[in-house]
Amino acid sequence: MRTLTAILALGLASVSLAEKVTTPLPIGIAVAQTSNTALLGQEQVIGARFAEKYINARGGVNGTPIRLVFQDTGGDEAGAINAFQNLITKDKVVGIVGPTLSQQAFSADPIADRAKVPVLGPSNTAKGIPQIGPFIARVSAPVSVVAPNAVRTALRLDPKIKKVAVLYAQNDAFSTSETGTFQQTAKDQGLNVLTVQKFLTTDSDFTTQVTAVLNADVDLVIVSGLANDGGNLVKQLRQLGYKGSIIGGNGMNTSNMFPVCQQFCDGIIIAQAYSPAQPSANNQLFVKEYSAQYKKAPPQFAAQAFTAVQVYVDALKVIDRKKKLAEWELADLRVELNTQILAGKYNTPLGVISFDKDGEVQQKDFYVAQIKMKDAKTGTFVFLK
Amino acid sequence: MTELLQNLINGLAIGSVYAIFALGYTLVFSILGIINFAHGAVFTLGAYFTYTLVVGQFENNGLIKGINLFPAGSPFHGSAWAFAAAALIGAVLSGLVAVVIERLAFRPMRARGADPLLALVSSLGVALVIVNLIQILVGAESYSFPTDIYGDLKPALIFSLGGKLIVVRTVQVIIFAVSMVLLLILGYVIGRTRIGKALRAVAENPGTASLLGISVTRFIIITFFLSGFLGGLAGTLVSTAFSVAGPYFGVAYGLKGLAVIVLGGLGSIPGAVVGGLVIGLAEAFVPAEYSAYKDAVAFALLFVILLIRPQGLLGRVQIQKV
Amino acid sequence: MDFLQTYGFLIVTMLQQGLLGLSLYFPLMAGQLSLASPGFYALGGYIAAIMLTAPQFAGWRDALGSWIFPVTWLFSALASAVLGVIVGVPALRLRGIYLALATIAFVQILQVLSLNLSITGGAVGLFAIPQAFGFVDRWQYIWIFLPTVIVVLLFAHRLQGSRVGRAFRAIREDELAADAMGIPPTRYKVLAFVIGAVLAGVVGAMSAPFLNTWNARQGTFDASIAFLAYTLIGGSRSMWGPLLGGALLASLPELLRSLADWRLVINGLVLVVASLYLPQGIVGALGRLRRKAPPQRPVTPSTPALGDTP
Amino acid sequence: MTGPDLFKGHVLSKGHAAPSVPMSAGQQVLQASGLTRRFGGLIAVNNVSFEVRRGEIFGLIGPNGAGKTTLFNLMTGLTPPSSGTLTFGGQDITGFAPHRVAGLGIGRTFQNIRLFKVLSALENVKIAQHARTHAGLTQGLTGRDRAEERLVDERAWALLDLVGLAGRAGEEAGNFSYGDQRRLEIARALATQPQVLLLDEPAAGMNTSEKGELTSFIRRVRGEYDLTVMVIEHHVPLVMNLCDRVAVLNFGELIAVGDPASVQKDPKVIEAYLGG
Repeated sequence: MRTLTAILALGLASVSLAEKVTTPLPIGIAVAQTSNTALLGQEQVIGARFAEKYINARGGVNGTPIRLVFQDTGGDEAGAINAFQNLITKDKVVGIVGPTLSQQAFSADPIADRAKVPVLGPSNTAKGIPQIGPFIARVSAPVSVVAPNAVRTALRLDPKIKKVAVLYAQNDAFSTSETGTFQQTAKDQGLNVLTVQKFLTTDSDFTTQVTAVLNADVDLVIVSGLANDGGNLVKQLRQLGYKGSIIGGNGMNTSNMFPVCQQFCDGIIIAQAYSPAQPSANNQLFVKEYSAQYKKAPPQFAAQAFTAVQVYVDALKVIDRKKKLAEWELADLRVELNTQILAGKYNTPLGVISFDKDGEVQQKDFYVAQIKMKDAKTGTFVFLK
Repeated sequence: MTELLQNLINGLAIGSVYAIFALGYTLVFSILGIINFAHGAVFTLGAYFTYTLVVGQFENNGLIKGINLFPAGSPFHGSAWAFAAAALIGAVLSGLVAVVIERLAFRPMRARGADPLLALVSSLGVALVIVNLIQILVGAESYSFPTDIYGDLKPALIFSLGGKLIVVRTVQVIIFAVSMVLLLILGYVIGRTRIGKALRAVAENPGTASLLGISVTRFIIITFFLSGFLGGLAGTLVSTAFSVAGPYFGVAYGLKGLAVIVLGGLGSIPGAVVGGLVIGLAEAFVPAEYSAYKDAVAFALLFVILLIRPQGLLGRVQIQKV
Repeated sequence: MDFLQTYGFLIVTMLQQGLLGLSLYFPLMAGQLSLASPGFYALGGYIAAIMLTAPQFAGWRDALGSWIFPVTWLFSALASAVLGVIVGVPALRLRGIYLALATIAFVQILQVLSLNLSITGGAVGLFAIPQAFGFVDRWQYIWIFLPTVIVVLLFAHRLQGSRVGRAFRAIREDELAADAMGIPPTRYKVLAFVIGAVLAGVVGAMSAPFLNTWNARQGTFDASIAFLAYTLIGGSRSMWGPLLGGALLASLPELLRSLADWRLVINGLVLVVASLYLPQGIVGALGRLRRKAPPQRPVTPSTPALGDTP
Repeated sequence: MTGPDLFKGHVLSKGHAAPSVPMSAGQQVLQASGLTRRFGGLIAVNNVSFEVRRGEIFGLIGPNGAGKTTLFNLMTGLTPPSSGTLTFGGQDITGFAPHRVAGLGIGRTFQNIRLFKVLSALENVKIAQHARTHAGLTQGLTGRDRAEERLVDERAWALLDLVGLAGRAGEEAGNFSYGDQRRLEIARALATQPQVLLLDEPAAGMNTSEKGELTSFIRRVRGEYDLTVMVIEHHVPLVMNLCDRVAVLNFGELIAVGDPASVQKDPKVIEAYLGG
């Protein structure tokens, strides 16, 4: 069996011809542009496109412009693998930003890892992503570090909170792991979790869950969901007379929620991995230009995609200073780029970030914001210190 | 007891939407013996049409903006009448889309006498086209209707019964009322009018009907229009209660609608209503701690009913002639 | 080489989807439109993923080495067969569209279960699945899938020419007449259903390492309809139909990749046009161009000519 | 005149042929007692009792809707009786599934011809040998069914010869003319190796000369294969010419049984046919 295995595995041994790096420098973006995951993916596309323009306007990598290559992953695993393989061999990118979903990352990241191509996950938050391999890192902080801040802040705003209801979207990988953190934090803070309700991201009628919350008579509701279902849930909670505090998970950290819960969004406390209010000069410039172009503050998914592109560019700059990028073999550059990414420190819209040896993002600042709605349409995330 | 009452209210409201949505499915099945998978996409379209007409504003990611029929300052702006008009126009447009679908995706197939199963694939293709066109045109975001869509009505009626709260949302009442009125009208049309009798004749036997001088093609068009109208209106109703939840919004309803019509009996009009209410209620009565299994309820019911009574609750047994 | 790197996954996916199309074909041989394949596909994948990642099976993995992979296929086949009988016996009393809907319900129920159980990893699913036989590149999975395709085609070919295959065809054409000619329909319908289930289960077990991960999104209603489309557009009356349909439709979104946002719109249009203008499927349309050779009478001089009266 | 070695002494027959019930000429083969079938409020067959003797050609006649086909369906298991019993060679077969009935040795044709229309004539006849062969999935896949397959093939060709369709063995059954389809259906029923053959209106749609041929054909097969034949027929002269005994069904009830000549004179029969 072992010999057979060896023969099968060898097949056509990977004799890859030496290739130079092309210019402008190709960076792959593999996110969901179609399927129902596109709601998240399209923000990432905007964030990445914006980064390309922003960075090239500032001289790219020490004068060499970058070029983003977009490959749609769709919403499924096979689509993610196809997109990755296209980027790796056909588009010959130096590194990849993607995919959108953690499930897709578990499928496609090993491909890039084995091909020794660096990957930066822009939005994968599930446990175990950076551990897929040495070439896999992410700029999206895992939920376990983001979520607890929100609970602490809510308690600071209203120290009388005792009774809690927890709700989460049980078919969403992110929300199910986030709710675990929320529930643990609530217990650690001495709160009494009276009811835990599940829903689906495809649900629209939350009357059952809301009634259970009202009957439990709680003073804090913690919701882990995505923009549409989370927004709907909040809307129905408020419409039906819930008056207490609401914490929204990181999946609801997007202005896409405003058209859904409208004025009822007001007051939601949100745990954020990114805040437009983050005071660094870098971020403020990003927010200013982004708002000028898109008429709204950048959402977290866009900021994270931007950050991933920026990390590549910053790391490439360092390498370029040592040895001109045009002189690198593509395969060597990819390996070097990966090493450099993990070694560096980056001043991004997310604040100052770096990576640990696995590729897990080490983010200095997490934020808690409260939504303030001006009217039914426009609102802002107000940064809470 | 209060819980029972609350579940009953929730179940009837959602069940009545399932019912009018499923009616559209079942009408087409009764006439053509095919399942039109694009019905879920028409449902989504209905919601988008109405939203476009009433609010007329989409975010930046799509190619088009909306058209606001009743812009601020115009006489009906923000009134319940403006909404009702938009909903009606949205439903009519959905009906027209359904007619176009019939013309392009079904009629050539019928002319050739193809396997009715192919209609499944063809209509799936249509659904794929519609959903992705919506995404390209207006983006993947969700939208809610303005909260004052029903004028000055309070969002909900909440009262306490034996220490427990009972919540009746205004939209629930409106959905239920509109659905029931619609069902009564439809029941009258199909049961009493000439058009309805002709429709039933075509459903019974297309061959004989054409002998009786009924233009089958014309009635198929009418059927598709009605089906699209009902689907689109259901889309609008659901989206006012919750939100216009992106281009894939109707897919889940499409699938559940399938369970509804089989439960009630494929092709049976009262069956669609009973099936809708039964599934709505069954889902509402799933205890909160098992709500994760709620989506399995409709299908478990479907599976069981098929095994016990394959023709559905109100369907007729087909006797095979040997 | 680059070609294999870029398109290797796609090529293997085409074979894999072709196999899944074939898993619908076996029940269809006996006239049963079952859309249960995604359920068995998911089940097989979960069994393989659990055996390959769960700590409880670490002993097995150490002891078996690469043999663990064929063992996962075997277990998936067995589980699919057992579940196939449990579901098939009651469900196959239904006909036509009713059977299709019952099997869709089965797939939905399995999906909700896999989202809620802890052994299936909930919404995240199972990941870090070891690679079969130490494969590194996706295209290497062709060494698993291609032989499987060949074996399945040979199987289908032999089956068609055998007594069991004739029984299937008889039931497909007229169940009642077949019954009256001495063929027990239920037994053969369940057999055909189970063959399809086992195939889907084994393909699932092979696919879990191929996709690196397994989750509740693998066996869905969408997949049911996709497999149906493979079969109908490829052609449901020849084993080549579902294979060709699966391969073509699975590659279509990739071929249209350059269209970006528009590719699924075009994909949908292709489905509509194909179902309108190829009612017998692609293979059916090709088949009409070719005349079948008349059957040859066996040369056996010992048989007396029956009609003759001495 | 001896029948060709089609069923007897064949390798295949060992253990697979219909269990041969010891029966001598004139002995009863089939016995129906009190057979009744209701559909909703309608009684299609009402308390019908009769017996069929070995080797005879037994005619079943009656006006349209008299319940003749329903009676056939009751006898072949396609429709379970509401009450009553049916025995075959002394064995109670009431409520048996059709394939079991066929396996025991009752073959039939259908009033509306139920051939496997898109399959070839040859294949139609091969399929019907199912109960007399035994190759399972594994034998089929491993080629260990070769000997059996050859015999199935030979026998199918022989049966096509018998009905004169061997020259068109590869054609789809649905393309055959009405008369040829009826003959093919008889060949198919014979392929099940029945002891009793039930023919449901075998002459329907045939012209006079074809009907004449059919009569001698049925007689010949009966002799060659040692069959008992039961036949539903409308055409009275044909029945009188062909059958040894005749039963008359009217409104689901058996109103007369006997030899053709006496039945023809039975006042109840005359009344049923002329109306009253």
